[in-house]
Amino acid sequence: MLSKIVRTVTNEFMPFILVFGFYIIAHGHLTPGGGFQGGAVIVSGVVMLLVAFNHQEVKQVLRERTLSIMESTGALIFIALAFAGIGAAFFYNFLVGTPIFGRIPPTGPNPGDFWTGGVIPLMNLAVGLKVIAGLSAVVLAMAIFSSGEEVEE
Amino acid sequence: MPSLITHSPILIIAIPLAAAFLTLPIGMASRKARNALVIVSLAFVVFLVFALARDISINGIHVYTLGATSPDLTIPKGFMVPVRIILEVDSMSVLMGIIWSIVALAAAIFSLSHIANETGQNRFYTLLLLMVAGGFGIMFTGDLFNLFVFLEITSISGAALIAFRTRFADAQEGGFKYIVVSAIASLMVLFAIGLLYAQYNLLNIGALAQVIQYTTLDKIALALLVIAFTIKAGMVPLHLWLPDAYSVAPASITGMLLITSHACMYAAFRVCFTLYGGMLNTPVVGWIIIIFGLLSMFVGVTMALIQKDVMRFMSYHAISQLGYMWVGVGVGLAVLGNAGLVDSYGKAAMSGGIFHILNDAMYMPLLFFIGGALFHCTGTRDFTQMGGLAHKLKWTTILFIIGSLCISGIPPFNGFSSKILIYESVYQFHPILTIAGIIVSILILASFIKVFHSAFMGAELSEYKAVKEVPRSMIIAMVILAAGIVFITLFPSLIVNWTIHPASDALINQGGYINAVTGAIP
Amino acid sequence: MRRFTGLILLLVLVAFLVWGVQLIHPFGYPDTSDMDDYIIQNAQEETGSNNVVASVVFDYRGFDTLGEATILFTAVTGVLLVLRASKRREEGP
Amino acid sequence: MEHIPFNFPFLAAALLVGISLYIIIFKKNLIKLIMGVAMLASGVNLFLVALGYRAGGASPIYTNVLERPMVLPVPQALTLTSIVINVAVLALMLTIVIRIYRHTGSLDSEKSRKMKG
Repeated sequence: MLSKIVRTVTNEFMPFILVFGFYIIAHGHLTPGGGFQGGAVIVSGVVMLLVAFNHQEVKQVLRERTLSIMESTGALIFIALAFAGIGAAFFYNFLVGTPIFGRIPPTGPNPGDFWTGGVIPLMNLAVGLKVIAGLSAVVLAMAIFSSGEEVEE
Repeated sequence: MPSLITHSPILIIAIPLAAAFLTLPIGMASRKARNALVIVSLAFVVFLVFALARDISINGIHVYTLGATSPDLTIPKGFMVPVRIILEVDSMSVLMGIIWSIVALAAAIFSLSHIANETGQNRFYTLLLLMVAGGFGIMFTGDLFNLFVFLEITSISGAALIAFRTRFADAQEGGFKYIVVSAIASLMVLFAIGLLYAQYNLLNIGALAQVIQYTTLDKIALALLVIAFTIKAGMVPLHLWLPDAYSVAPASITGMLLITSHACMYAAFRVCFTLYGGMLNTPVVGWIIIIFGLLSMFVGVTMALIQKDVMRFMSYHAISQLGYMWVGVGVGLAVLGNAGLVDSYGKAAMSGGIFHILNDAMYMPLLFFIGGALFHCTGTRDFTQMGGLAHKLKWTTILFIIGSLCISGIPPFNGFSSKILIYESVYQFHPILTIAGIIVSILILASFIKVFHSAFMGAELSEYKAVKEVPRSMIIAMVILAAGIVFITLFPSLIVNWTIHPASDALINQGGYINAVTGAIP
Repeated sequence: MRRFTGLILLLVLVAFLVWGVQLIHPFGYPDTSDMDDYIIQNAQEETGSNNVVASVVFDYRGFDTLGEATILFTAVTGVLLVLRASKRREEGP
Repeated sequence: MEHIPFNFPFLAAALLVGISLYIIIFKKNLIKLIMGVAMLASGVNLFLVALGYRAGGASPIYTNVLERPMVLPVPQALTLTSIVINVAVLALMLTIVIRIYRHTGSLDSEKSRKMKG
């Protein structure tokens, strides 16, 4: 556990990190970024929590078991989206042209429209969930193990 | 049903993946449901692979374009080269797929009781299923970068599974070696992919094979790819990691790791024959592979003679068996530029090498499983401390006899039928290769007699009075593999005509592979 | 002595690499770019995404990304497997 | 526009690969070995992403971009995939090293039996 200044700053910064990470995940089909990058940004916030507080306190909020289930859920959503296009072929982008994220942008440079991209924004969200849960589980497990405690099964 | 066949290449990869993602949530709720999920999904995959094999024997190469409006639309309308990832399954890939599906099912059944007393079973089965998916990916993909991705899936899951028994320090060291070696090998593959992409702006194997020029950069890429895949397969100068990793993994995983070695060998063949096939007019590459294959045979068997650890003993034998396949297929590669020689003995040599992959994939996992069963019963891997086990382990003894007769190539068994195919054809290429093969076979028989004598024969030892026959699921798993051996032993010509000759034809016939991708130009 | 031979081999390898990269096309001027030009021109229409890299990652080469996500899943599972408690906690039957 | 002398970006990638191979072959400490593998991965990634550059090109994103030729998108996607893969490999390597340290109390590859890449 670090000093009170560090803990306060961590608390104040956490919402901004979450919002920024979520922005990068959600706008992956319009601007640089995507599920992996935004997920990594949010996990950097989790690492900050682990450094500022100790792992027992973090463990009360994030349990490895919950994180594992979140990760499996993200992976299942991803593969389910891929399976959903199997009417044409696996990974077919079946949402292009439908009301959900289905608008087609004009060819060439344009200001950008959030409701485009078909399954791409949804896959970004699924991957983001997976990366957040997975990498948090890794850093948490390493912190717990190096402090000499046991990681739950 | 027809749509099931159409989509079967991707389903074979995606079903184990989806099952792996489901294993953890289901396993937290119920152990029985999880075991049922694992076994049922793998059994379904076996069914799909056989259905796909039947379809390929009738309709030829099966392509599947991911994400296109139709799976057979390999090239976008009005364009010249493939853009999307294409899965391409020919007779050779599907033969590897059959092997992998059977061994994976047997390994999963074997694990049911082999790791019954360990913690972390949910994650064990998750990784096992992921490894199955990765192996199928290597065998079925027609895209170089996709090959790299699946190579990494198998190596990461393999390393974690090798380190599964966390209470042993040597298990951790084996896992660490395995992951460092595979990481370096995979990065070499990636570098080679970069070199090829820089020149041709393509990643598809078939499309690359059509335009490849054999420039200096292509030669560097070929060297990198072949070295990387031989590192991963455990060919001799770079084999030091293999016994350390194989001997410490749970026995079911060792059996599967052996097939990933075969898969890497398959990838090397795919690169040599399909990607560079038309360019390799010189016998140099073939000779290099033959020489290192011979070295593998000799070093493997001589190192096996001095081992005391039963799993290390089997691992060195696995290396020497890999040598036979390298020699058989290497002869085919050496004469590839000369159509007359290919017809007279080159194809037969390749068929022998490929047939040996099939046979090795049946008896070598069986022997690994027996090693695991001995460890399960006695708690030690040192066979000099065992003795008199034949009194208690009747099934295991019979299966061990079958396995050791197969591996040493004693006549009616399947190991003999593939070795004789190799000997006959290789003799015309260079007689010394055949003599070397026979000598190695004799040494193998001698070493197995030694182990049999030490572990199974003799009076019952007092410390093993309490040993009982191994649990039922282990016996079922071993009997599945033994049934495969018996089937091949009884009908060798049937197997050779239906699966092996089409597979070696598929490797030699580079044009067919290319046409399946680029022939569909509208 | 072994160290010395290793060093020589390494230097030869590096020299080889340095020579090899001179054979690649000049930086910034790729020889061919058919596949990438097709993607740049058709990505917006076919996938509806303004970000061409995202359309490659999730649509044209989506299967690679599934593999990539799977690798991350594999590694996380592997880390938790290797770090797990090797003995069961004392619990009821 | 002028060519960059000696293909410098590719040369940098090649030198990075050479340095990391030196580390992997000659360093005995396991953490240093892992750092070598990480550097090797960086070198290969640098090589891949440099392949896709087109002189004067814009990033391949149509949102608020000027009319210019775009750099090739596929190498960027491949590099993204490869970076995530290497993160995964590194995480597992470090974990196993933590376990080895717990068992043997040492990070020296010579001490813990005959550990050699």
